[in-house]
Amino acid sequence: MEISFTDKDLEFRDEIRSWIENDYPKHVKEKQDKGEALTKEDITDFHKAIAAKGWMGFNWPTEYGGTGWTSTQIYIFQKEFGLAGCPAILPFGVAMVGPVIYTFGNEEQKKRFLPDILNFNTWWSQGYSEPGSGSDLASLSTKAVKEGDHYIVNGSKTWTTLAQHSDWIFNLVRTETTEKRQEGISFLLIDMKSPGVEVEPIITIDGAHEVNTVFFTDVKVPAENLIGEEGKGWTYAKFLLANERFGIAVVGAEIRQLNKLKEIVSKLNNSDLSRKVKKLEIDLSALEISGLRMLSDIETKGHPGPESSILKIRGTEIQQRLTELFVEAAGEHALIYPGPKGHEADSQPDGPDYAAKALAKYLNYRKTSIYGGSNEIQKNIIAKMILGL
Amino acid sequence: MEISFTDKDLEFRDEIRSWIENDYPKHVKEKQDKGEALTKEDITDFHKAIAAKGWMGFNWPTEYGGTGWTSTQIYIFQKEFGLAGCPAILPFGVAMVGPVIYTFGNEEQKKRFLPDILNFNTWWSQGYSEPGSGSDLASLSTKAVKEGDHYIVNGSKTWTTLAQHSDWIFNLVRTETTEKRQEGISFLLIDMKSPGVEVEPIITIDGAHEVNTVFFTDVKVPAENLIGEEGKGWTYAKFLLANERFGIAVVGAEIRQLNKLKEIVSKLNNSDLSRKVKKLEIDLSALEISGLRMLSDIETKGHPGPESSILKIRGTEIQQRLTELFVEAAGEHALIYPGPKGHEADSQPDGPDYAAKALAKYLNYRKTSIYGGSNEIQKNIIAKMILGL
Amino acid sequence: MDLNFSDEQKMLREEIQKFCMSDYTFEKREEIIKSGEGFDRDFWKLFSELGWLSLPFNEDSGGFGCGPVELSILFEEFGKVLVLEPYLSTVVLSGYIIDNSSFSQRVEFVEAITSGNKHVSLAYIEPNQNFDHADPETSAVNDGENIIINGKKSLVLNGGNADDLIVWVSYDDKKALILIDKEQSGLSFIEFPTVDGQTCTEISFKDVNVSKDAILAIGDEAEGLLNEAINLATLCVSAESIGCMTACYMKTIEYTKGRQQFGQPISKFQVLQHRMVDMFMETEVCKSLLYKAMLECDSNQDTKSKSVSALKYQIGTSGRLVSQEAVQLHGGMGVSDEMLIGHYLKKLVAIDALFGNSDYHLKKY
Amino acid sequence: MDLNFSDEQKMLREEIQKFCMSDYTFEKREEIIKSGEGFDRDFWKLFSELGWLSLPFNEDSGGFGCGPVELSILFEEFGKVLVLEPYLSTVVLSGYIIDNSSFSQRVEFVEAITSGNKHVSLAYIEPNQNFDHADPETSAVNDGENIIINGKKSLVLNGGNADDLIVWVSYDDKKALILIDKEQSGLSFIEFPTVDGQTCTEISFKDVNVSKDAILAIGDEAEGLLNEAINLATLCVSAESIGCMTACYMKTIEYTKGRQQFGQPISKFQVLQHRMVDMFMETEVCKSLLYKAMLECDSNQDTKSKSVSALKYQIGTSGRLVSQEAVQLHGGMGVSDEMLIGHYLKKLVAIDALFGNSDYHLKKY
Repeated sequence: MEISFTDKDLEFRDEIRSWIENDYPKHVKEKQDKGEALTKEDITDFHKAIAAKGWMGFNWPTEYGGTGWTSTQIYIFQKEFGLAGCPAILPFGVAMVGPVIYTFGNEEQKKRFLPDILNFNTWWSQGYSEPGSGSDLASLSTKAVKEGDHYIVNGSKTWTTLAQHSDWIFNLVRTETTEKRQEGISFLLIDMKSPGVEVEPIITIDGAHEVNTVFFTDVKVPAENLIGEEGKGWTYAKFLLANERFGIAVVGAEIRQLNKLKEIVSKLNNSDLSRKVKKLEIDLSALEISGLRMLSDIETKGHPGPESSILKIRGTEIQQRLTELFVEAAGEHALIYPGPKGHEADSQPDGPDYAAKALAKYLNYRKTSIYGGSNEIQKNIIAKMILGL
Repeated sequence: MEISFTDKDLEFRDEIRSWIENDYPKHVKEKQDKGEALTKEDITDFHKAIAAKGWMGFNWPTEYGGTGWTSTQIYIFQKEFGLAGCPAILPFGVAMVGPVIYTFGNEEQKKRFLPDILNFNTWWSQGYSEPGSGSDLASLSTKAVKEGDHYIVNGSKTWTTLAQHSDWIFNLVRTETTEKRQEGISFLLIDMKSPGVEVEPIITIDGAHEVNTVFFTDVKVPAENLIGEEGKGWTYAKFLLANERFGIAVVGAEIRQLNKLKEIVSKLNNSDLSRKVKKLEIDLSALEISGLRMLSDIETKGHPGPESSILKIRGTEIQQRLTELFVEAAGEHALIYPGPKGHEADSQPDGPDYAAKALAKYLNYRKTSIYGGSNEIQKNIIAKMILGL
Repeated sequence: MDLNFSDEQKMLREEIQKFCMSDYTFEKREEIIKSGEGFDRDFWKLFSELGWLSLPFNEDSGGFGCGPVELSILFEEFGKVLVLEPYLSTVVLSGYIIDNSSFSQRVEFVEAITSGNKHVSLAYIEPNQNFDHADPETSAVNDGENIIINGKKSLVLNGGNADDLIVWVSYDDKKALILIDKEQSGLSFIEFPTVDGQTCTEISFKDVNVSKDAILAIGDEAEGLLNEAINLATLCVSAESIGCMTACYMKTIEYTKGRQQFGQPISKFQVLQHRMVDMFMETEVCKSLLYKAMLECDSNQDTKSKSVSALKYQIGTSGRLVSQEAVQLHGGMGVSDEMLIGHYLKKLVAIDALFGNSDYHLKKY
Repeated sequence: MDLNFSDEQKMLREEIQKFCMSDYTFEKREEIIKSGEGFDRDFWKLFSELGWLSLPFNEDSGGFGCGPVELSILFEEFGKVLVLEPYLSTVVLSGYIIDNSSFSQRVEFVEAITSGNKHVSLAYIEPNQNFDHADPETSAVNDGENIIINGKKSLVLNGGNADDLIVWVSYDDKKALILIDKEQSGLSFIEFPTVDGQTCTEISFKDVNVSKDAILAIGDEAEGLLNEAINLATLCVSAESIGCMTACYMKTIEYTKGRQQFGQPISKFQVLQHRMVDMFMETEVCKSLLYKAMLECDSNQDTKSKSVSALKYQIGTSGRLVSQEAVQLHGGMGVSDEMLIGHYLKKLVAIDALFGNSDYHLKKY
């Protein structure tokens, strides 16, 4: 056992750091460091820069154009990006649909979709949740009916992150009504420009437009957009979920936030808050080691176990707690909230400059324990899969 | 609305205080104040003294020899006894079986049992839980089979508090196997001296012998010991449970403990512990008002609602927390534990004198969230009866 | 001892409930927020007509002489539907100070307030301080018959709509409360939206010149009035919180009963049941502390400020827990701005920020 | 970076597990406690034969030169069955100090310990201090070739069985660690049972006269040795706690699967399931902090003492939660002295009291 990095790991880390130092697009960095909202163009520029370096497929095998990095390298890459305050890499293409395509798609599909993901030429969205089916994903009712060489899709998907910017959406759709609900589900890729696709914004309590409902009305989808076999969509969806490595990806960003918070709190002379920050620091350090333990397991067994549910739960709890403590640090100045974009440059209130951002994040992050399988569902999974209850 | 006591209430309180000052048996007081274990004789002396004053039936109507006090008076009585550090009044006779007998028993039974309860001539135990039926009380299997003018009882009751001292035990027994399990249950009084009754001690984790298992082997019980109707025992049991007013009875004693704790902590210069004590003080003050609100409801509606479940939960949480904080105050001296009776007078360890008692209580009080309907069951009751879930 | 509300108090609650339930819809509330006015002037007029604006004022100034109990009832009901109108600012904070001062135009001012024609805001918070505003940097100095005020106040509730301001200043080696017409020259304002859909204002005072007649109170009297007003306002927002929490658990029960997942209403899942029980119990604990605080305030007991601190501490802690759980149990709908549930969470953030948060009051207790 | 145990470490764990599972039954443990000896001398002999007593000692004193990782494995497994034997006292605390001191008879002493023939206890705690024992009141003063010791030590683990004592004293204006034969005149003892079924001793020193050769270390060296020993012991009891917590949740799972109520095993109730998940997750959090602390201790990083504080803080908090939940979910059986489950709770109380409790270490962190 050894907690330190090898020299090779440290060299790798320096390479990442050097990219961030030199090639992380300056206009994105500037906004990001100030906590300003990024435009669609900013986000695209950031991803294109990563793609240019060949790092977009950071979690892909080399045969599909990925980096072929070890788990430790992926961890270092994500942590360094987080520590440096880079925007999150959008998971929908590279972490979600990409691995599904190269694992279950046909050669045609691989050629057609993978390069655009690696070059960030297509912006993907995820079509899983529906207005009527949240945690109970298998109850989804969006229908895809085969007509000749097309599917006709009707229904809706909701909580679709950044669908307003996206080119493509991958969907779980019902192609058959079966007794076992999971068996009638298929995995279908839909071009967002298809006639009959409509995007309706959902404004969240922080006032932001980040998520949407996507409506499908008689949308004609070529049959070649079906991944794998009809009725096997549930298997692919589960593969995708298991591939998510929540909690590790965010550690770097959370450490950066924590350090900011520590700096703020060190000037407040507030022992209660200092104590809470210490507790959170310990929680975060446990989370990081838990993530590393999971990586060790992946290296040994080839895949993460249901333990990743623990990371999801603890990770979101820590994220949320961190946003709470920023709000507490803002004290009475947490009363003012100008919305997710913050104050106009010429009308800042007198008071801590982080207050508005703190509130935006506190409100926005309430979602983290709900999405991606609510924390209640994660506990059900742990109870069943790990504890055998 | 008025939170202060009326002059009449204050007069009543002075009467209680004067009894405690003059008539609370000195030898009991001395042991109790030192935290020494009371013998059977001590407990009896204490109850007999209350009986002599005519206060044993503090919660009974005058027609059965009770005091006929208002809820406010009962509250004052119990709080003052608690504040003065008096032992708890044993509930089994006066608060449990007594009201069942005068409400559902026949004249014969009232004459036979009530005076002995009021004079503490009989020590009662409660025979509810069984080894196989804890929270699921209705699954009880102790059988009473009618043979002529007797019942033959076979089975066992467990967690029977102080059964080693008791003269009588009131039991829920199964007189019939019915589809609805509650319908075959009857309420039967059994003389502990009957042949076939055996008491086996259970030692709890604090090392104390307070609870027992009581075994019944072919115990012959006269049919006239049945209360009310055969098969109606469940109704009487529910009446009895609703009559318990947990949380109010202990407020006085808990305030006394809290004040002791505050005195100890004030000398420790430990801000963390001081903060925890403050929180607990607020919790306790909320508990007291919650109890008073329930009393108001009783005065208005004639009976407590399912809200009493809240008092049980919060009350035991506060009790347990209080014992925890004493242990924390003892710091490293919480390592030594000589058992429930404390150290021999000639071999006290150097260190805080409350450490051994603190541990005894911490360990002993783990039971409070389990007995009398576990806190999980209480939450089920609230969910169903109050929230309509 | 009597913990039952009087018939008059019950009637008052019913009247307020009736208004809140029928008139204060989510849509109406959204409309008020979008208007940018901070509140609805017709509703304010109605509050005046119903006598609600007169509740806490002394009878000799034309009020009903009601106390903390009635205010708690009002705010608890307001909390359930998240009423935006600036009752706290105009009636409770400023109203209390004016009504209990020896100010010469006291009765006229109270009448102007109760008739709904005047708004007054209390400017006591300063940006470089946090929760403790005993020592204002904003100062008033003598200049012959007049005084000159310089300084800055922030987080002035409803400051944008106020006709007059009560300003908390240092005056020689004492403190003072001074009443200033908002049109007075030397004042400048920046208005900000609050997290709970209202507005507050940052106000700068540059050589503001007012007559000494504008002094409402000086020294101990001024400190006493400010502290009493804040204490009463703390009680009011705590009652409002309890209204929010009550609505949170009731709406969560209703939502979970209607939401089907895995073939049954999610209200049938025992884990969610116990968590709703916890929400309910937290609310009840707060309610008990409210009873204690409001009755001790009512009878002006020595311990009242301590009881209010206990209450505000618990409100902060329980309010956060209850509103977060309400959002969580609503799932995605909980974080949608189109459901009331997330707005309770925002209201409870605002209340925690007002008059000292949970930690502050635990320390003070 | 590599968080996998080596094959040797896995084999060590298996060997210890085998002993614990087959030999360390509840009945046997009860028997040991009732004997009043504090531990079983045959088991101790066995530990010696299996080489466990030699694990942490330096190779040049005949040990295996194992580090914090192997000790953590040992203590985690010991925790699962609540081993009573005084490994902590004799091998970890006293063993570390002797083995790393420049004491002339170091090798003989280590051999006596590893052969199972000698017990040594560390007397560093004083009754009037709490957790922080940097400044002992017990003093040693020069008397020609000898030194004279006066004072009192309490909570000396396994003091009753010790052949020798290491005493932490003030010596001139420095601190020192002094090795004393227990038969030395001027010593008096009172033995007490500990809450976890072991024993500890209060020791008074009255003009205890020993040769200067008995001084193990003085000044910075003494402080360093004591702090390192306590740091290592803190790591060990934390690993032991994790063993306890693991047993707590596993036994609770097993119990709830067998316990029928309302027509089904209570393990089917979702509320209990989620609470067992919480128990499991708390244990995992502690385990992650253990990994960090043991590996930082292993590579002697600057941050190791901070990592140990983080661990001990979390152990105190999680240990209480997990053991209380284990008792609660066992219902009546949980508070019965005849079930192991309540003994875990007692062990975790003892561990929280050792080497600084949760609050102490959070403050120190």
